[in-house]
Amino acid sequence: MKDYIYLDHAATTPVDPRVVEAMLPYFTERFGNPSGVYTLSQSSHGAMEEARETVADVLGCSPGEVIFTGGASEADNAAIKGGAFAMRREGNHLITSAIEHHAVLHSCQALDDYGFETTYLDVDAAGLISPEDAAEAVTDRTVLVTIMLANNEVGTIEPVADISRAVKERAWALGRDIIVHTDAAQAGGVLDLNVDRLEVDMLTLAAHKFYGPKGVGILYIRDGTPFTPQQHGGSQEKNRRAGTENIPLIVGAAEALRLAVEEQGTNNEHCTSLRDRLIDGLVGRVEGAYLNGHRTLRLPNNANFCFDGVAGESVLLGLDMEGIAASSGSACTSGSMDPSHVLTAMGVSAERAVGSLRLTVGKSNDGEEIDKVLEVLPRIIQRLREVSGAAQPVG
Amino acid sequence: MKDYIYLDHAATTPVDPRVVEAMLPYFTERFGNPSGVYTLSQSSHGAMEEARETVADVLGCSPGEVIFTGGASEADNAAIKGGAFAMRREGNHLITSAIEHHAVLHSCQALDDYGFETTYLDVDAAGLISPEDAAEAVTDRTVLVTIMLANNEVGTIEPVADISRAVKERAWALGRDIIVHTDAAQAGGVLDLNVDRLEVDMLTLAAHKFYGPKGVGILYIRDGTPFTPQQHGGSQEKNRRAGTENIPLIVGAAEALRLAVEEQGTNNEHCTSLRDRLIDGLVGRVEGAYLNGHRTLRLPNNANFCFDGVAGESVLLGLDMEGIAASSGSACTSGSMDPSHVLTAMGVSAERAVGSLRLTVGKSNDGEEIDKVLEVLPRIIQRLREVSGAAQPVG
Amino acid sequence: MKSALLYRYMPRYSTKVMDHFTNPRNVGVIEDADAVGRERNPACGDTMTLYLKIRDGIIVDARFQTLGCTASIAVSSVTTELVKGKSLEEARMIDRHCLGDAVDGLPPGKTHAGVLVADALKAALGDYKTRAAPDTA
Amino acid sequence: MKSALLYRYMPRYSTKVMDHFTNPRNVGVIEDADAVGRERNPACGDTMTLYLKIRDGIIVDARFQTLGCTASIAVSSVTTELVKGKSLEEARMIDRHCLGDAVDGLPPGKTHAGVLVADALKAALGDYKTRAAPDTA
Ligand SMILES: Cc1ncc(COP(=O)(O)O)c(C=O)c1O
Ligand SMILES: Cc1ncc(COP(=O)(O)O)c(C=O)c1O
Repeated sequence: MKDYIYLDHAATTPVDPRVVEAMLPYFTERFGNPSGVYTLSQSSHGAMEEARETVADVLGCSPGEVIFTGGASEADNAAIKGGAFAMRREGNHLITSAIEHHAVLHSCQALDDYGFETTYLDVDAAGLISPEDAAEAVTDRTVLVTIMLANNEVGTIEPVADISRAVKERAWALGRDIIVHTDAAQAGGVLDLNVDRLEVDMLTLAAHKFYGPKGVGILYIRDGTPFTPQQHGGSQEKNRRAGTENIPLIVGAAEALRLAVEEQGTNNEHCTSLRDRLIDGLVGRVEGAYLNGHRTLRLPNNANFCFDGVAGESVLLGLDMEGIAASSGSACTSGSMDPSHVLTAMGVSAERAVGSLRLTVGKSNDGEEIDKVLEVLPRIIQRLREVSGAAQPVG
Repeated sequence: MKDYIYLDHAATTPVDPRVVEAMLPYFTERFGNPSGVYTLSQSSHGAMEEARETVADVLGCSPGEVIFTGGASEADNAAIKGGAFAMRREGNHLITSAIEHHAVLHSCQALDDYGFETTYLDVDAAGLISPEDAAEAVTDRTVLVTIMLANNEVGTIEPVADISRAVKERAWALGRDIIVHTDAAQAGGVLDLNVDRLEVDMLTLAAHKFYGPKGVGILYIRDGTPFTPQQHGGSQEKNRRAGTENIPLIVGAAEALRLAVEEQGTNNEHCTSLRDRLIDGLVGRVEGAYLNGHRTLRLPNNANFCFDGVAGESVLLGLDMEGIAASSGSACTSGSMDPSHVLTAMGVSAERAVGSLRLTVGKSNDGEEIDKVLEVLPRIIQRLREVSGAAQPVG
Repeated sequence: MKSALLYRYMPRYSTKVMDHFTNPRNVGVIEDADAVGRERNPACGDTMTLYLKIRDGIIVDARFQTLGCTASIAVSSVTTELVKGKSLEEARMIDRHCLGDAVDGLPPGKTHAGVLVADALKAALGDYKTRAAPDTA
Repeated sequence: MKSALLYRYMPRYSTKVMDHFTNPRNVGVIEDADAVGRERNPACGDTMTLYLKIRDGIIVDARFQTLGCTASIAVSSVTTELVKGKSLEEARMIDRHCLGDAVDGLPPGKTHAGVLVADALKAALGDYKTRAAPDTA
């Protein structure tokens, strides 16, 4: 039995030791700046281009369409602002959903200052976005649509290809072209990332969500997609992202993605079974416990609940004291005072959202750990309900 | 005798093994996302805040004024755009120099699209910027001045405090306040970085220039300085830079800075002696060899030359074949076709700039290596001059 | 993963907060309370009910029910201990700063816990006043 | 640092470029050349002078002087070998693509070397024509 049960894989994952191994030579030995002309630089450059090919293989694109960034947030910012600004003459309207990550939502909002307007699509109670709604939102000013592939809080998987097809058809009917971006940060190594099957023009990934390092993201930009770079300086990444390339982390990101995709079947099966054990062990057994998100169209690793009569943050502290790491979309957890915008958009009341808990499993978890959680968590909730006076489940 | 003589420390440095050691636990064990509430997260969070304190100690500022970014390019972009946009109502004029890094120059240029205008200050033959010129350039529309602390190509150290004082006094006389930023990417662990003595409001550093990892930069923002964040998303870095914090690299950056500052005296002395050995061994001994930049107001590690009758790129290849890594500001090296904007601004003719060579020493170089260069380099130049027909030094 | 590796653990909450969170004192209802104060933070949803028993201007018993984060629970618990034996005047002087101090400080972003509990206390004291002089209500 | 660690070395230049750069053929001047072509790339400053000796419409000797990058030197060298023995007609067919092929390809960003040398060759052939028909000049 391990000392610590980590159930916050949606927040970040430990770096796979094989990935650390792959990165190590690039810190101290093969450390050359890839823009030099000498052997050491060419060695870095070669490693970087190999990494790009690895990523391109997974995305089903050509290596030249892959940019490495400093994270998924940067990739989202670059995609949305870079796409919008490049299309500025064509229009000023963006479409996204109400449940996107803040990197997307706040990028869209930042564009308000430059005359852009954004439509935030509603979702249903399971967190699903409707392709029809998306298509209806397209106007003769729409330039970019960004819809996440899988939600980071409740794990709902969105019909991105259907949405893309719907909005593109509508746009073509209006005689225009639009860019479709998807934030796939939660889907790396888990879902199919083929950009043609997803029918997207841009796609974001974060290495630290699939056992790669933090601080490196991947941005796919389909050839021919209008794009105004957002980070200016040197001519790295074919002038699309300035700054000395972070070779060790780029190598690590590609190796992590390669491994994750190679082991995707096993890991997904493993995670799905642990996830379902959690869901089945809590919903229906603990009174006043509700599953958030879609029951089947959800990430293999994501279990998200609301528990009546407790505050998520207190549950987290209680779990931490038992050596269990989890997260919550409740206010108070992040220092921000608002309940999760995702739960709110799904129609979960502010009262209920207070008691939200996200458990996201990973490849190193095992059934024993889940059983420990199933034993400990109901006790914690019971204890907190006594404190709150809601020991009897709230109607 | 080592196999490879690395003389491109201005491009990047190998990560100090002690820094790698410091980073390692944060990849696999202490990998928590610092925004969680559980022990693992608090551990990351603590490490990050300790790193911030280490940096703040070096800069002589408070930890809350230090932001970690994905590199110096990002820091420069954020400082310039973030400062300019925040001051938009106060004016639309920027001042910089003609010899800044592209991260600065292209950030300024990018602001052209938003109604800003930039004055590019001239430099003298040694690459020095005059505080008087800077002050004269201040208008009643000036909002931000950005001047590098040390030039990355020719190593000239700029009188940043004098410039800052001059422009601020001029601005105050006009009844206004302006932001002064300095790109100190080449000065980390080498020059005094105290922000009060430098009299700057913002300052940029890049860890990979002082034996830290690539992909992490430091941006100092003095409390009270107007700043509009450029990367939107989560509330990390007190809402000034969204994105999951890159804990291992942040820890590495701080440890590298701490070590570099601790060993600054020794390293500077060591580098200065190697640098002078290079300069004295080439200028005056090889005909048609000229030193670029200031003879004394220069970085301890930087030796930059022009050699008549050869192209820098060919010299680099020749050196590489002898196991020596160097760089050149000549066109052709970077794939860009323009000669170095720095040499051009210093009045070096395009013909002469073709033959430029930068040798930047580091702490692991030794005198034996320098002697090898002094033996090999003149031979390479001689051979290339035979090919070019300039075997007789060009007048 | 070895917990020994977490050696740099930086507790966000004081030991006192953790103690009162783990073993909250005076949880529950006073059925025949002389004063009840109920507050809800509309932003984050934390809710506290404070029950007071008052004899001759002295708070002789206090109990609470709190649905909230660690800080809110801990401050609630500490407050019940703090007010017991205090006169109404003394109790009226207790504000969020006192309550923060009483738990050895609250981390940034958690000061709302002190506000919630201070407001609930104020509400309870107000309730007592109202009950004492029903006709002036 | 061990050079063994550089195992993934990806040469940017072909072996042929490196060979001709390291051992350039036919460097120098033909004092009594029948044709001289001199070109300078104004952007990057690379300069080539090509000297040809021509007998009965056949290039019998070629020499060059090039101040330029590795690619320019290598392509210059290869070109002198390539044109020797060729008729003027055949030489006229040689363009930058042929020259790129002749060094087993040039890396991206280095195609200007082929342009420079092709232009110098063109200039030399033009010079020959001019000299042959001075009165039509
Ligand atoms: C869906 C989604 N998008 C974007 C991000 C941002 O990634 P990062 O914080 O690594 O920049 C995350 C994770 O935090 C995410 O889950
Ligand atoms: C002066 C200066 N500024 C900015 C940068 C940009 O740093 P980076 O490429 O790591 O973003 C560099 C180095 O490349 C530099 O030398």
